[in-house]
Amino acid sequence: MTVTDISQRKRFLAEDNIYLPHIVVIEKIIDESPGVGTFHFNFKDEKLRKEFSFEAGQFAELSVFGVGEATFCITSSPTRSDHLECAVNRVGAVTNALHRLGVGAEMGFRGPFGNSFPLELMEGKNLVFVGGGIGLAPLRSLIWYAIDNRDKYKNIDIIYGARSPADLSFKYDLESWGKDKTVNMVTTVDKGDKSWKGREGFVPTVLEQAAPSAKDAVAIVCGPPVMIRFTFPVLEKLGFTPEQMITTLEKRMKCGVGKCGRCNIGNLYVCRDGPVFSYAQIKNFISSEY
Amino acid sequence: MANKKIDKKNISKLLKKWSQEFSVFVPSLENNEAIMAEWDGKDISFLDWYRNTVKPPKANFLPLMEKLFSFKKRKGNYQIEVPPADKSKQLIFGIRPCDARALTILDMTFTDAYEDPYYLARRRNTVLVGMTCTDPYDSCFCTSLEGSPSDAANVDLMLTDIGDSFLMEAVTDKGKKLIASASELKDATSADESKATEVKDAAASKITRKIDARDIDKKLLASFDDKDYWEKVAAKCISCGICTFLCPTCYCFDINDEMVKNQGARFRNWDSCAFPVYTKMPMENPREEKWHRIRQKVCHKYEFYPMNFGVIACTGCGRCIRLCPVNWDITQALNSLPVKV
Amino acid sequence: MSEPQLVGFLCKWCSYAGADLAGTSRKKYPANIRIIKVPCSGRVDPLFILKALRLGFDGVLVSGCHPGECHYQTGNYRARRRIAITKKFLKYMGIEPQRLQASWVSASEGGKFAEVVTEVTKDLKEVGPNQLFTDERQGNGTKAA
Amino acid sequence: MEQKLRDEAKALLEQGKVDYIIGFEPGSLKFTTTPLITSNPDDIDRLVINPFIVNNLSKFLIEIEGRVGIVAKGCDSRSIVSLIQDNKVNRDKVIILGVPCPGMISLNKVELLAGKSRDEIDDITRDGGKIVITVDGKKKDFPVTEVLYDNCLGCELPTPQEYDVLLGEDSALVTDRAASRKKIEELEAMSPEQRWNFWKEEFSRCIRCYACRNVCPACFCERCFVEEAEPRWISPVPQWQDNLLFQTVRNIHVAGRCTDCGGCERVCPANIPLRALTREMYDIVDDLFHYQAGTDKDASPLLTAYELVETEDTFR
Repeated sequence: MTVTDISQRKRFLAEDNIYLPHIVVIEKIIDESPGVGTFHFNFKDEKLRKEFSFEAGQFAELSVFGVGEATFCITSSPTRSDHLECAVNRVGAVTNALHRLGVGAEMGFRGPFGNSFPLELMEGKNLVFVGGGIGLAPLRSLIWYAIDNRDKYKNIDIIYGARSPADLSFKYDLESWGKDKTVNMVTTVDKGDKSWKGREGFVPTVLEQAAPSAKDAVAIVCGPPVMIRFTFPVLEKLGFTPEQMITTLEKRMKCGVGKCGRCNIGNLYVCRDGPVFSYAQIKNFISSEY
Repeated sequence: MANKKIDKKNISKLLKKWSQEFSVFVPSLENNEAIMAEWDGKDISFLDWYRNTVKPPKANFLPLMEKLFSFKKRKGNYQIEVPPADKSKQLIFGIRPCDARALTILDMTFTDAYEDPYYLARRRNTVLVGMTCTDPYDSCFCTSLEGSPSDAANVDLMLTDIGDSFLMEAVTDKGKKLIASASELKDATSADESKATEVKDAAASKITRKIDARDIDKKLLASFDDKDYWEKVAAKCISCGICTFLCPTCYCFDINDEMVKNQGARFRNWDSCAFPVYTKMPMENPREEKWHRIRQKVCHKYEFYPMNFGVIACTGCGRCIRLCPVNWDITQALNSLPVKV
Repeated sequence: MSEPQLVGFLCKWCSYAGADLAGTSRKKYPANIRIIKVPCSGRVDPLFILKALRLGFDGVLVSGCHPGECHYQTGNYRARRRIAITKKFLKYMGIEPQRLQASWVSASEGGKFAEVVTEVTKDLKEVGPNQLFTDERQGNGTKAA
Repeated sequence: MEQKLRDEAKALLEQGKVDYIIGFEPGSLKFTTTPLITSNPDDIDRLVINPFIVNNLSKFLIEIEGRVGIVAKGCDSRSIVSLIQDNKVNRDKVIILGVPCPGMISLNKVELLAGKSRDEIDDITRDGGKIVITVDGKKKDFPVTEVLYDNCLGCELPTPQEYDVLLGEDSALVTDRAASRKKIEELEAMSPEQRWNFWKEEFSRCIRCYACRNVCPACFCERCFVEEAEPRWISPVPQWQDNLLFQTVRNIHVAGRCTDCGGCERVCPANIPLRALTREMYDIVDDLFHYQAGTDKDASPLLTAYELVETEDTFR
């Protein structure tokens, strides 16, 4: 699913060295949910700040010098590129180090890497977004992109769930999408608390109940691996063909450019041939490997 | 241009001449372990004992560890400095055909889509002087993978031991240039040529280990989900890094930062798909179990690389068989695949 | 000559309290020690000791309750065996023995704690800076162990 | 002895007394053997006992569920006992097929003696105290002690103490304790700086393949400190400082568990004399606490036991 050719991604390599990061400065940090923060940052280099562009679905490698590098999808939309946003879930050495950085701190940035969502395939179609937990981050970039180009797409369904109400990410976006008439959004939580009035249930079951029609629609799925594994069969039952099911996968990555060898599913490298795949592409390797 | 010939006793003169222009690497013994090391200027005893190195010549291009860049932090902002490109011109003397072919296979990954500046700087500054393998190990199986003990395709200059001298076949322009100005050379006679052919055939016939590499990628794809088979094959593996670190066609690496006070550097060092932490993510590890990892190692070389580059990423050098602590043998794993295509 | 840096793993029930007492009763002892509170001297893994030396500290002191007084009954007995083995092995590796020292200091022995830290600091000054993990460790006049 | 093993193993499998048999089968290279882990009675005929069954198979017991019959030499059975002491292996689930060990032949030593590599040697056979090496048809014999592994030369318990079936009479292993400690004596003769610099040189050749740790039955942590990222105890980049720290701590962690089976030194691709560390720790533990790893399955492990008054009290 290489929608963008490689040369587009090489435009912003520092000194033509694929391992060399640019310096970016943190401008704002929003606490989304316990342990998850969205980092707003921008390039220190003026020229890059203006010229940098990417496509929804691409990711970047953020570094905390002295600690290491980690992979983060760019969660802001290409249409709003006065700054960049990445959602950081505090789970490991680098992410913890990132959370210790404050506004104004410097980070390393390599990117944009990976392919992007198949915009041509989606043009003029109904879009069904299925997100789980922090898996909403990559979808968010595409959702805002679709909303900013609303006429290119028919109706937009969003089915998004998280473990608990506190774990719902990007609450402010959920609110504005809820108010947007042209978007039909369903949020659910595995287990609600006192103040939760919305639905309860796992995303795949809620998806089955919402039952969006598969007729010239494209489903874009992202969430924890277990959710993805249970969502594909539901989509198949609703009539989606493997080509209509798009997902963006998460793997351990180090180089981000298909060299260090670890992020493969079968012969495909998630960092370079992905992270966006159609279910058709990874079907024969996904059952036992993913 | 007719092949040349050089007497063994003149080899050190030739190496001395080359040392003016290149840093010359020759097989040497370090604590009884054969590796490629810089020539000390006189010792050519390796001509007697050398069969192949333990650490493959890939280590001269993708070193065990190398500094990608360094960084300094002064009052909150960072300066990044890339070490100057490796300008030193290398000459590797005595590289075996399987290791030379392995470098060509590595080139495919390091030039595919993105170019790796560090690996390619060294690769493009290096001349390979190959040496026909006259004494292959019982673990070698290069003949099963379109290779041979005398395959000169991936070197600049090929030497073949014909008794008290070496036949020299220049393969590339670099190779021709190497021997153009050398005075100690004589023209090879037809007797030398036939002796060389005789030596080459004898070497090839010594190789007894075989695998059937035809459609091996299809067989592997068909048995990809055969959990019982892979569990049986992986049972005795201890998940150490020997077979991958010492494999000439393995290139996986890890990237790690080092920092003391406010100065540090980012390093690249060898990594292995045999290690569980290689693919470990905070929430889960797709290759948690040993049979996942063994399957990945075999399929990467014999199925995924052919799917991506059309060539099997193995040259049959036999190191993984010779050096494995539990004598895990890839040829047995491949020859007993449950699926016949 | 730079002041030696010393890491002290002090068991919180006895030695840490002893160090507190040394402070409150204004016992003088060198400030070279960086104190890390551990639940018990038995908690100290040889990895902590080696990591301290790797980070450049000149010495490590492990201090716990006297045998028989351990809050967890057997913690200090285990520390005793582990430290005995570690000391012998580090000496065999070529690390100056003065770099790892251990002591029993109870909560009431503020004076002893000050003494121990003073003696250990003196030893470390004698043995010189920790060049173990640097590249230029020559024989800097340390006595042959 | 081999036939007795095969009969025992086949019986165990066929009577359903065990789910798996772990033993040795001929390796794919000359003079080598490879571990055989099988539940299929037909594979049993491949089981062998010869002077090249060098691996210590006990670590596989941790990974394999169910009842297991395992071939064990003297040091292997001590490793099993040590694992039982640490509750990593349940004694009732293991049937130990004890092999009185004649001492294992080190191919490195044979290659040095014969001046030939392994695959150029026609035959290596033992008869009594002699080893006969045939190269290009010519036979040369040497005293066995010149080709046995160093750890075999220093072995105190070649006949398994803990077993269900003993497959032969007591072993007549000729030991040479001095030869076994030769490297350690050399190091102890050096000054501390020389010793440290010796290890600095050795560990600057370490490629961090972790074969020494992965082959060692005394090293069984689920998550080793080298794999910790938070905190990062040692750097994954194999610089000599961290390689040396890794080995030093590893040796202290396995104190009282290491049975000197020599596996670490045997597998190291950089030929680092690791036994000069493990054997030293083995002897420290013996000197200080008269403790021999894996000799009493009911004893509590060395570092969890204690005496009210210890011989060695290094606390102030």
